[in-house]
Amino acid sequence: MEQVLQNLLHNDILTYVIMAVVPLLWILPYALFAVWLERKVSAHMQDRLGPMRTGGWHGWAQTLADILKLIQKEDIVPSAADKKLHFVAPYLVFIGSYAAFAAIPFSSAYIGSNINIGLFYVIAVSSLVVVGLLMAGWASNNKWSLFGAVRSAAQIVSYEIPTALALLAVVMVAGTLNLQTINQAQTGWFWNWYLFQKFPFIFIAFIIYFVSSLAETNRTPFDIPEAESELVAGYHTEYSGMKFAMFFLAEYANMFAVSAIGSTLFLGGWNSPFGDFLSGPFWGVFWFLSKGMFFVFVQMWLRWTLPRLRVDQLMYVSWKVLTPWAFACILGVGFWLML
Amino acid sequence: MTPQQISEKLKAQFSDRIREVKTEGVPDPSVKVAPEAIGEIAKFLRDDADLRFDYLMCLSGVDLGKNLLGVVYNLSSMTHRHKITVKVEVPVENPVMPSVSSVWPTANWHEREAFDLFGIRFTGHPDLRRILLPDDWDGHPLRKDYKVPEFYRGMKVPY
Amino acid sequence: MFETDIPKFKTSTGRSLRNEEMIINMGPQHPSTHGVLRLELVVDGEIVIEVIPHIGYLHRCFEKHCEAMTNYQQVIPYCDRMDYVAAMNMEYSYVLGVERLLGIQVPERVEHIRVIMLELQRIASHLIALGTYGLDVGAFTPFLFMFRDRERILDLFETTCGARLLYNYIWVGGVSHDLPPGFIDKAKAFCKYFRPKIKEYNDLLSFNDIFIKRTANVGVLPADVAIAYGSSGPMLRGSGVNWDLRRDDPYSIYNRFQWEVEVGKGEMGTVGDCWDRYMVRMREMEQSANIIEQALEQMPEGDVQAAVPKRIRPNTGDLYVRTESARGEIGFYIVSDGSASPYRVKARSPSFVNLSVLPEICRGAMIADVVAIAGSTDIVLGEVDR
Amino acid sequence: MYPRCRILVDALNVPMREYFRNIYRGIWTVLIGMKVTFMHLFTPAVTIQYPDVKLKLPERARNRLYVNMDDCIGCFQCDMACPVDCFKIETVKSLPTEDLGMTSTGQKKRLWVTQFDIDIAKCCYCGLCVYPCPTECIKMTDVYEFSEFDRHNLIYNYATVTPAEAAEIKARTAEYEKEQAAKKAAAAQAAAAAKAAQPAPAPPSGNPPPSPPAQSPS
Repeated sequence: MEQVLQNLLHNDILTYVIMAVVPLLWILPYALFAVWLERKVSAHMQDRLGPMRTGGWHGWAQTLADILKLIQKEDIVPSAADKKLHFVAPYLVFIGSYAAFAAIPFSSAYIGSNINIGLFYVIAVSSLVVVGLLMAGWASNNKWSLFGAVRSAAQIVSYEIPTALALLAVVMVAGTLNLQTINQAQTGWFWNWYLFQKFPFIFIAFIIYFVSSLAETNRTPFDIPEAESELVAGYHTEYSGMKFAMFFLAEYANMFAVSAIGSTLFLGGWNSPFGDFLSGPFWGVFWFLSKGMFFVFVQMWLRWTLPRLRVDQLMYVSWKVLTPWAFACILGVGFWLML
Repeated sequence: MTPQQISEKLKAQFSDRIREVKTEGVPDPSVKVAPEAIGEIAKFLRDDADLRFDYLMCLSGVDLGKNLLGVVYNLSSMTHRHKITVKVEVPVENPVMPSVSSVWPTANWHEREAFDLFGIRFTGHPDLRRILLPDDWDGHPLRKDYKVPEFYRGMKVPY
Repeated sequence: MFETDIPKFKTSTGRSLRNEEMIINMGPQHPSTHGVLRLELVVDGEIVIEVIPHIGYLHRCFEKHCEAMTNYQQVIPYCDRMDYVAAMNMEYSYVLGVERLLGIQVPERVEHIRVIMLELQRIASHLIALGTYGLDVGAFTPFLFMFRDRERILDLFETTCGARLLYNYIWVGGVSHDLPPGFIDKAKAFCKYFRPKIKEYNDLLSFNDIFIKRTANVGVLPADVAIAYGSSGPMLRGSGVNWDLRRDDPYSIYNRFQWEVEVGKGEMGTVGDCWDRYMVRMREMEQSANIIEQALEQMPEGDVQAAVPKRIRPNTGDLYVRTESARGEIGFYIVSDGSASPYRVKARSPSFVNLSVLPEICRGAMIADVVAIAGSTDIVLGEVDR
Repeated sequence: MYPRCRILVDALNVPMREYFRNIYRGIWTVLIGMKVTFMHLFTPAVTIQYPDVKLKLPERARNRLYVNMDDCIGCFQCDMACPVDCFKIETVKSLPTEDLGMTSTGQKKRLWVTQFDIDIAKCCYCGLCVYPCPTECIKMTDVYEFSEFDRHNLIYNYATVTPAEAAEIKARTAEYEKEQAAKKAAAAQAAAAAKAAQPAPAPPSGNPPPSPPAQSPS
């Protein structure tokens, strides 16, 4: 796609801008849809109806209306807040999750930046989110926000490790960090996916990845940074209006980002599960997005099922369950590869 | 034990400090004791092997009129399944009496409430503050001679 | 889980690090204090060193109001508003006190109707307690499931007395309305519908491992502390004390029915932890359903109002009456001076007393545990502050 | 200092079997929970679209009060029964020449009800006012949607006479009473004069009769 654009426009900068904006074209409608979906999923799981009015059919325009409302809302900054940090934080959070999209292959024809350390880059840049959250909690000058921020920093940093280790198992099999190449290696029927290779090691690695990705996106059962029954809203308690919407957007973007990485590494990304059936660059986008959305749905499903863990239990899960098992998987895969 | 036996036992132990015993013809048999002795009596009621009043059901302040404030202790024993009411009267000018919160910790908040609403001061209470009303409230509303103030911090009180 | 003392942190040169305790306010506006309770927490990081409850934000002068009423009947709506989640239990206790002062015997049918209503109310109240408890530990869905089922109970109440929450149904000497036609079938249908739902709650929440991890061994209330602090109801039974006023200080006709008193057994941890208190409530709902079914079976025909003088004037005297409300021992100390209005009414509300033990069991817990513990005491602030 | 600190959970103290069982139980119970919620995804919702669909209220529903003034005899029973004093009733005695008609229960109305206000914002819907009413003219209806922007609009005036008419009635009655009082006084004076003529020690009854309460005792 980059090549096509360059040939079309004969302008490097314009090409890059367009290339960079394309994921945004997906993220914004996706976030609107996902918020609506979350509401509907939660409602139906709880024998409710959820939004039904705005827009007619099943309240499809509800989130659109919410965004309009948030835009119009007064932007309240606490008088004792650190104004500059308070302003920067939500954007930094969003930048962190958006930057991760740069290396994610949406289809065989489109990847923001086809770098050979793609996976490494994604893991590294998504850690930027922590800085934003910590900043938000600190700048709010609110003890509860600070609690949320510190909790989220501890949580995300801890869960980076099992995440990275679980992904490492795949990288060992694939032998590359380039996400596009990893995808191409899984072409064919679904048994070619890494999920089903070196069974059960990569399968376990996938579960580890999924669990820790929940923690990285602050989703239940690991949503202690914004545990509404303990910390009210955690680090974004003092945010309102569009800045609050930024946090929201970042959260949903992050949800999709981790789902996308999961499906790219374990479920063949843009590959069709049925060999050549419905494959190709355009169908690739379809498969990629539907795999991603499936994981987003599972995240919602879990959220509306489970209670949340306590801080020490959270750490226990990370350090004493996920990390050792991830090591075991790496070891297993390593031995398998040596044989 | 029947209320009679309980009161006999108390009388034997505390003789003149038991002011009045009412066991007949009332819904709840009660023993009226001297205010200064309540701490001791409470301890005895709880610790005596035959009595074992381990459960303080309720502690209520009452404005008895005639310049008297009363405190009523409703006790029950989980081990022996008997009940007794202990009553204390103190003059309204100087409503001071020992606290029983060291005997039954549950009395802590009840006594704070009685202090809050009746102004009865319990000596030996660990933390005798107002509990239901704001700290700067004036007067003790459940006394019968209490006049509702017109304003509280500029807010009109009777709506 | 394990009792460990954290050593004082020292730097490499041996100086101790400066660490400060932080005071944070939980409430009065906080999602998990179940109303306007304010907890002053002294915390060291996530660990709570001390909890100081401040109450009174919802004080509505119940006792002062009672004295200002012109007759005994008018107090009943105020009793409803004390514990708005289990209003039937509240008004029943008060009415029982007035009836004892007057020496009235109520007809058999009234006793049965009252028992059915009280137990339905107990289920409804426990459903709220358990649902909001799920919410406190982060599970949202059980909350709405439980509200869904509570709604059926409220519908039953509404067809009977016209109100959904604040009933003013149990009156001195009887009840305000007879059961509407079809009530017995509907109530039976509810019991039948409700039992499988308990299993669903258990699957979804009670035996969920995360939930167990959050609640087992947390906020352990030993039996002797519970008794000394006057705890009652599920709070006391959760600590393993086999004590239920319905059985141990009998009133109404509870001794005619077959049912069990549920106590905490410490299945998932220590006896008296949050999970035990939670589970006592869950199992009590089933027992209440048992009682309701038996009472519906035995329901006699008859009048629903005993002969009561138009102006209720009890003789001079005082009494303390206690019954088992959904939250524990609700007691009324009523003093009558022979006039038409009560001279003094003191409400010994279970939540007020249960809450006073909170500082004791929260010490050394984490902030998230304080939420779990406060939720498991199941307080209703209307009743704490009166 | 930390009597029950639970931060440092030492995994080495946990037997290995317990560790694996923990993981197993964690995964298994999560799956059970997920099954429950997934099943509910396909069960029909129990909620309704409220303003479009409304549940039928039962017959006994206690909502907004309604007073049928045709039947009201101004007896103040509801006012006395009310625990929150939301009634404001004012009655004026009718003249013997006036006929106010009968209630549907066959009682003769003797009082003009010049004011009958219910502050529905204060009402606690306990229904205590309904039972003592001798003519069953006050009842609770099934109307529950009556929010207002101004709370003064929640004071419902049920009186059938306008304020002007009420003033007129009051004036009329006051005049009549003055007349009566004057008559009485004259009669009493005459009697006193008659009595004064006689030496008999009869008690003087010079006071006019107490007028009926013109205002509610609130």
